[in-house]
Amino acid sequence: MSTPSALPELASAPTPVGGRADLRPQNINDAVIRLAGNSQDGIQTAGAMLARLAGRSDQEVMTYMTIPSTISGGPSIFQVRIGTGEVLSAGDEADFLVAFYQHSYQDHVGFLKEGGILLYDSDHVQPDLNDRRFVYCGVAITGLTVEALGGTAKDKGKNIFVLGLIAAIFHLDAEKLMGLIRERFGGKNESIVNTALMAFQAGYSYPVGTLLSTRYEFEARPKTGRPGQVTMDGNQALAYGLIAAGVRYGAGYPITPWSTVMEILRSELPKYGGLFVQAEDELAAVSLALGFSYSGYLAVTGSAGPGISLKTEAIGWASMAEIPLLVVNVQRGGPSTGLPTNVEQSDLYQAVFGSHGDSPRVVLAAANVEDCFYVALEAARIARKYSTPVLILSDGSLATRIEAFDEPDLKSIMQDPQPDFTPRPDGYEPYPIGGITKHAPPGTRMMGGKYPVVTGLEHDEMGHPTGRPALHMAMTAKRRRKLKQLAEEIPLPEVYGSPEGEILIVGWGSTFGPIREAVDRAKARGVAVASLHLRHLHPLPNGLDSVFARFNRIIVAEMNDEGLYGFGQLATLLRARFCDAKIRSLTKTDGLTFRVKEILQGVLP
Amino acid sequence: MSTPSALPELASAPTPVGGRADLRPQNINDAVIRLAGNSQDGIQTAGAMLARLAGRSDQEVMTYMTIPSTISGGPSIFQVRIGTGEVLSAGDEADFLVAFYQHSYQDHVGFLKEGGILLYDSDHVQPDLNDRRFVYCGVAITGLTVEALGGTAKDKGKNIFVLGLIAAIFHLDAEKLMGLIRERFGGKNESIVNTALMAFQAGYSYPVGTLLSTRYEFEARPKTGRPGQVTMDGNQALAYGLIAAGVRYGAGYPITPWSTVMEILRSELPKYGGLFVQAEDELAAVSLALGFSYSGYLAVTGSAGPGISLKTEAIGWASMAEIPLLVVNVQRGGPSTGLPTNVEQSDLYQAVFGSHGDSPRVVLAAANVEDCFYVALEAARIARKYSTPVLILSDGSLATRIEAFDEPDLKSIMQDPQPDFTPRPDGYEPYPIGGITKHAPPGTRMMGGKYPVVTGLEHDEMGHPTGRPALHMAMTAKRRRKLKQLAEEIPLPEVYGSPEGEILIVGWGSTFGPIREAVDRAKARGVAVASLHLRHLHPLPNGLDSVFARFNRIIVAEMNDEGLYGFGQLATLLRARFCDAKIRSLTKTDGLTFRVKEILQGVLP
Amino acid sequence: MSAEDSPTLVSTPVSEKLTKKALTADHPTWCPGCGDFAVLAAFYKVLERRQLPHENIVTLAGIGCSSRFPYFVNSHGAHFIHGRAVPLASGVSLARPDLHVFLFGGDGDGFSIGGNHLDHGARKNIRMTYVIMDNFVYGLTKKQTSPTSPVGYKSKTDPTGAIDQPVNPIKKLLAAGATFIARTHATQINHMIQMTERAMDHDGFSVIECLSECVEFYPGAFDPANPRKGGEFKLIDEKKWDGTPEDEVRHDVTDEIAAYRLANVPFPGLFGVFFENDRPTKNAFERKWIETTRARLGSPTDLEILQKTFDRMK
Amino acid sequence: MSAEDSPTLVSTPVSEKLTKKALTADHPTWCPGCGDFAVLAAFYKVLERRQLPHENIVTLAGIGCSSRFPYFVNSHGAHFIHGRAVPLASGVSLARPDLHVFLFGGDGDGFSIGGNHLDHGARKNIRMTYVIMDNFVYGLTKKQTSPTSPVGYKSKTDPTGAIDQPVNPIKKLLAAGATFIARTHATQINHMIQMTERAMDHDGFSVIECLSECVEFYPGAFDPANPRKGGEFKLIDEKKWDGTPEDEVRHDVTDEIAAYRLANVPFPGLFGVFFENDRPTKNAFERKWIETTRARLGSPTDLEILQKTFDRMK
Ligand SMILES: Cc1ncc(C[n+]2csc(CCOP(=O)(O)OP(=O)(O)O)c2C)c(N)n1
Ligand SMILES: Cc1ncc(C[n+]2csc(CCOP(=O)(O)OP(=O)(O)O)c2C)c(N)n1
Ligand code: SF4
Ligand code: SF4
Ligand SMILES: [Mg+2]
Ligand SMILES: [Mg+2]
Repeated sequence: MSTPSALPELASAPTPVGGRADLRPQNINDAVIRLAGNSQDGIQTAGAMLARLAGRSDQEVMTYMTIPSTISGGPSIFQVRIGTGEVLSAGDEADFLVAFYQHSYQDHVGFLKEGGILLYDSDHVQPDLNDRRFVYCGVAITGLTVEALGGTAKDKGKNIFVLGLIAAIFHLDAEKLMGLIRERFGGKNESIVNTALMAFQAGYSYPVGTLLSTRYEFEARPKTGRPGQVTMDGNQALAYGLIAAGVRYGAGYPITPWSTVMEILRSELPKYGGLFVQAEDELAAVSLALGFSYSGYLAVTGSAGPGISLKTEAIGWASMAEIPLLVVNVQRGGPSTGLPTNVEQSDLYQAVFGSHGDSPRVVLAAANVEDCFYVALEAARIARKYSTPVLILSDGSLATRIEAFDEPDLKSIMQDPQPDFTPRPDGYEPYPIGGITKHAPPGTRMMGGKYPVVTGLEHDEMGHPTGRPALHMAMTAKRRRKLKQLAEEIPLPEVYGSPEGEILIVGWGSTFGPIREAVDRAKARGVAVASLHLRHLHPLPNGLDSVFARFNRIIVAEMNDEGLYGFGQLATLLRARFCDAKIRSLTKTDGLTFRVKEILQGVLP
Repeated sequence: MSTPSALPELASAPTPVGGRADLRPQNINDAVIRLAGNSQDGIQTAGAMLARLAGRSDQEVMTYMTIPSTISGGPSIFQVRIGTGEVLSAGDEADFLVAFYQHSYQDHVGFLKEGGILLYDSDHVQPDLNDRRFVYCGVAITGLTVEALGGTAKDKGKNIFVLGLIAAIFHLDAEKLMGLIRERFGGKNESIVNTALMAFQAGYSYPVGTLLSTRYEFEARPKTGRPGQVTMDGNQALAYGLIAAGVRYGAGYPITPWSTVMEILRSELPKYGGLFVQAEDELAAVSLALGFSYSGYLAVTGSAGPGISLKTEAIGWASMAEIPLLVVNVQRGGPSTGLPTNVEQSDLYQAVFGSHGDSPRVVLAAANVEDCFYVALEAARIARKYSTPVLILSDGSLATRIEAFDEPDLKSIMQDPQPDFTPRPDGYEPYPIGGITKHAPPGTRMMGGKYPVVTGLEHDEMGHPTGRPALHMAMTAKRRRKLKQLAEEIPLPEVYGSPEGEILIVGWGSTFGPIREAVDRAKARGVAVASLHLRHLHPLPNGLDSVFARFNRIIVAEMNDEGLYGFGQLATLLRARFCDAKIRSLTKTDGLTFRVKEILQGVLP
Repeated sequence: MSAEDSPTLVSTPVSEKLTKKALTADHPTWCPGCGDFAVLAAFYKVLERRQLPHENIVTLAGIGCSSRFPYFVNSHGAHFIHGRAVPLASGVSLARPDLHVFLFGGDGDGFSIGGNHLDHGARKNIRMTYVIMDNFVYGLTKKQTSPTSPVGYKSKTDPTGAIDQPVNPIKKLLAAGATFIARTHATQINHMIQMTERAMDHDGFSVIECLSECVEFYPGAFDPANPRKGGEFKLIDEKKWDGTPEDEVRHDVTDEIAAYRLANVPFPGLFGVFFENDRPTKNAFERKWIETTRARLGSPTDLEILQKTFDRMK
Repeated sequence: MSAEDSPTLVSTPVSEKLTKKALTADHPTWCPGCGDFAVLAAFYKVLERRQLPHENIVTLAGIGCSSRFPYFVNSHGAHFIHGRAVPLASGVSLARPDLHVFLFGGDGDGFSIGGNHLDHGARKNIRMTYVIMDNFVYGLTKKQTSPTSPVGYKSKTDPTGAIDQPVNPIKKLLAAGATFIARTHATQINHMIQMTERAMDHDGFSVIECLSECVEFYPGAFDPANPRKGGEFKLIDEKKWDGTPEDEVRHDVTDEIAAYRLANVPFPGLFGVFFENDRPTKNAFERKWIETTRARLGSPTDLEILQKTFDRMK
């Protein structure tokens, strides 16, 4: 996880900058740019290039997008926050809004901060110029694009034209951007690349000076001694993390927002000699994955909530048969089909408790895009070491959000996918009561001549089914014990902010960034708020009680419902374990990521 | 639930009776009789007749049986406890053991209390007569049966011969028993009834006086003013409870120990104009049931743990679409295929938390056989009133256990299955935010001309899908609120025993009886232990905290694992809600029901 | 009570005419040009022609672009979970003989995740009319290989082209025992109407595979089959039983083997009714069982039946 | 790494002879007289004859009486959950070309809860040998109607006799695209051995429906089919391709329509190979894709491939 380097000034300023935009400093270290149009306008392409450019420029970056509920088309936004300080959230307010249509303007101008710049397509948008809070900057985007491209491309190219405009306003590196355009469109025929470059040039050379009195420039703050950055979204980070972790086989079934993980793995794994299967449903997918894992290759399956519900029976088998397995849940809004394109963290209960019986499993959650990569490694490590199913929770906001992060040191990280086929000695027990199960995959010679059967029935050390009372007690304890052993090796997470005080905000998953930023802002206001991020959710690390003891109020901020008794899902788990009535909840279920100010409002007295 | 009438003396005597059996009083009010043989010996038939006789004689009765893990055949027991006081558990020790084979003797003699009687088939069993703790009573059961029936029946009939012997020893009503034999075998051809009666007579007229110096007789303690009793097992009680509750449609897929509920409903519902469908799997079964419920007829589906895991996605839909549905889980040993023929209470987490997203549902559990009947009524009442899925938890011990209970007053109980097809006025909203959803089933005219769609997507009051942030918040709250409203109407259960003191044992489901008996025994020893039984597990009744406050230690006794942090499943739920560190766990996972002494050992300091 | 008694109370035909306006609900969220619009239009047409009592029309679906159908029809309806709409509809059909149960969905919903329910619904012959809008792709989840995607189709999950042999829907339905099986095309609105009417008149499990183009992720999938685009739309020539020699070679829709053979015709295949027979429905069998049982019992009330059962348990 | 490289390391044929003794594990928990004993005996015989490397035999199953099979064979094995054994076996098969994947199960496991996986395994043609012990009943759960129970069979869930039309396993498999489909009978041990050997030699998804009597809940189910009990055991007369006139009328196992027709023969039906063709397996397609991809890349290490990808993300 990134360590804080500098506080983003603009975003952390508690009071609005106010007045005119040209009063803002020329040098900025943080800008939130929201592109609002329709989903077919390619604003995601333009936004993603900005993000990638930031990554290449050693800047921090985070994006945020919405997907319309119509099947294709419909209003859509793409937001990029770029900073030379640490970027922890996609931003509560925009400094800069690009409105392609009247509805884009109307729906999003409320999000523009006072003094912010509205860049609009004057061919489509008529803003209320009497509203003096903003700086207006109208450009005939459609007309100029059509003109630049010779009228053949219909509306296509507006996104790249706007990219050029933005490059001019923010003094971005045009050369690098054109390089990115060439990379992006390079595979296709030459004329497409040329068209795109023409659109970019047209935007870049537009005389913005006639409209704006100021050009912005990001402070150059090279991060010394750090490797270069890679820029990608959370699902990419997760998929490549799995590959680095030595996962070579998997199976899945499409569902938003999980699908892109499977699409990447399906395309990539063959390069590594592996394979990802699109199954007929989630029941088959998890079973295929268990077939791969049983064969010796730690495998992955995944879905979003509805599909995970279908996998719970087989995950229970993995608990009982002690087969390592990775199960990714890219959470979306629930329950049921719910809000497929929104974000929520309401599958934690299911992850921990979702199968019948006492079927212990491990649950981890990714904090940000970078952590999607590393959490996959941690999950695979645990699955292999403890021969257990591990659930990885991500969510819809991480899935599509683009961030730049320090390039991982792959050389030291890459895991060997090779199963252990060395012959097992005589006396081998598949399920030793005293030890941790390490299965002998098929193909392994058993020197004692006795071959193992793995099973979901309760069994003895040899895998024979048994209903013997004492044995079920002993085996249940065995399966519990290994997770307790894991709990001992999980590091206690560090408190961010003052190590003791009034308020500790506890978070998990993608609330990491907004919570941290809330701590920073509170600090700026002189309020002592600290935070603790939990990455290992089941088992929880030991020693949390001693941390909790140092604060007067513990507030668990999570994107799920307060439930029947007033507590969110992680809060409930923590209260059950520690019986600490100080633990309270800050929850919400509006399908959107936490805004920093929502957290501040929620936790400050 | 039965109210205590008299304490069973034998079973509650804390010290063994000791010495010789003939020293025991002639009048007894409680006897535990264990029949041990092979499953094909018909010991279940004989045992069930004893139970039914007790029911007809206004005595309390409870049975207990094991099912062998082989597919058919194999050692098996059937245990009957009969009492004129309240019978709360199947008994920790047997007063009387019938051993058909040497293995029956060897495996079960340890269960016979000191001074108890061993009745054995001297053609098969050679007991260790030097062990002076027991009274030995050898009868050539096999030989005498063959002789009585003329040698044609092979081993068949031994069970009925033994029934006659027991009738003689316990001075049971032979006429009534012969009536039961006639009822049981009446449908088949006449010669079968005659053979059975011959076997009974042979046993009944056997000169037991030559072997035993005492005949036992149950104290006659007619329960004044109470109706007659019905005798049945838990799955029967549940199935007939559903019928009384107006459930006319359902669907399921076979699985032990749920199957008999579905078999009864499949046979019985057509009589009531209804229908039960055996589906191709559990996914189809729950969907069919939802089709029935959507059509206006509150429907039931059910399974054991593995099948419930498959139903969780659709149950989540029922939460979201607010469709009333009953889901029965006759729990067995888990996880995965687990211990199919053993008992466990390890599906509570799944019942409460098993679906993805925040998908509130109601969870109830049956305390004993009688309660299987009434809990079905309560579940249906709640499902209808709150338009919600309700899970009913039973377990493998209740499923097959036979008890006699006061005949329900059907006349006042029977519910009308008829849907409400009255036309809905203009302005009808399927999902009113302020109120409780009451769907208009198809076939209902909508006077405003606008017909409703029920959906698993988040929706507005009219059922239109929406991703609007505020609406998801509001609808999530709506679904939560109705369960909070339900919580307000659930009565706070009464404490059994002293209303305040040192120890409160909290239980749920089938631990009801053993916990009560433990309280009684503790009282007899002068220790102040009380108990509280929770029938509504989600939502929990309000006000439990005030009860807990009156005790120094709260011990939740349940048949599941202590989990990673040392607490069973209900204990975890209670701790999370109340943050009361006094709440601790007494758990076990040996696949057997709690023995009273296990509870006493577990809770007494 | 018998399931039959009650609904008749309210299903008395209604005098208001069922117009397209009365049937229209939310504006479809489909992409402009999506084939599913035509299926909806045909359905409106059928309902207008048949004038069923408005309150007795039920429109059900699973999940997918096509499965959004119920939102666009102003009738009682339910939007269920992915792949399980057949058992949902079975519940409605078996409990409520007064209702007209229509089911809509996609190829993924019906042949992939829901494939088993389709088969069992077919063999049990549960009365319903099921239109599968087959676009050879997963639309809603944006272009993954579907069970009907042809070999070579480049999707997000088969970037170098699909390799798995696709399902043959007609063969699947025949083998499973569906009693009405037809095939049509979204561009052929009259044919679609005709097929839908025959399907709803069929007393049993009736399925129509309707090729319906996904303009977003598989445009031109059915070009060769689309007469408007110069393709062929080859109809099954059904036997007229007129004794003429020409009739000899025509297709006998009750001939399962012949239908299976026709299902082998390569893409775009044939259109029309492949198979129809009148095996009794599960609805009828179950109702008969109910009636026999109740006739045997005389006419006791529910209370009396249960009381008698309890009396035997004393 | 390639999935192919590794296992060969350990699959070098072992010199010890594979005897029945070496193959025998726990004593079966089946009821005395259960047909499944014969299936087990035949399997031992096949393995003895074929002398596969012991460690490369994998025996997998779902849940049911028949699915207890893996406990009774001393080989690598897994006893999975109900109905999902085909995808489990698919995982093993696709990852491990060095293994011989055998799958055993019942009619409920295979045609009811597992029916969809059977179809998709078949169309994808995933290499495995699957023996379905069809006893027309749910054995383990004690006598409920199974998907193959004949109409009229009195079970605990059809006390007055089953009413749903049963699955026709052969038709189902044909329509789904299985590439080897045979039928045999537990009392015919030599025929069973023969079918099993042909199935395991078939490179693809091969299924044998083996009628196997449940003496506990459906004794005498196959009496008429049992020659020992005076019934008939009618074999499919396969084409010998010898050009003789008799050969004209014999069954061509590559003829799908002919096989479908044979599947219509009423109970006890025909025995032998209904269908066999050599469509490429998914195993082969996927492996080819892997090989083409890797060939295109040259021979980079895993680290190099991932590093390159990351370089593009800078
Ligand atoms: C259990 C579950 N798995 C996956 C999904 C995601 N999903 C929604 S629709 C769909 C398939 C859509 O394809 P199809 O049925 O062909 O319909 P189309 O969109 O093409 O009309 C999938 C996989 C889901 N909603 N639920
Ligand atoms: C999910 C799930 N549902 C139901 C069961 C219960 N169950 C076990 S085996 C079985 C069917 C057995 O029938 P079949 O597959 O024909 O095997 P047989 O016992 O006849 O050999 C069922 C329903 C289960 N174990 N898991
Ligand atoms: S994605 Fe395809 S199937 Fe879905 S609405 Fe658009 S065109 Fe139709
Ligand atoms: S119940 Fe039937 S199938 Fe199962 S072991 Fe016994 S005879 Fe065989
Ligand atoms: Mg589709
Ligand atoms: Mg079977």
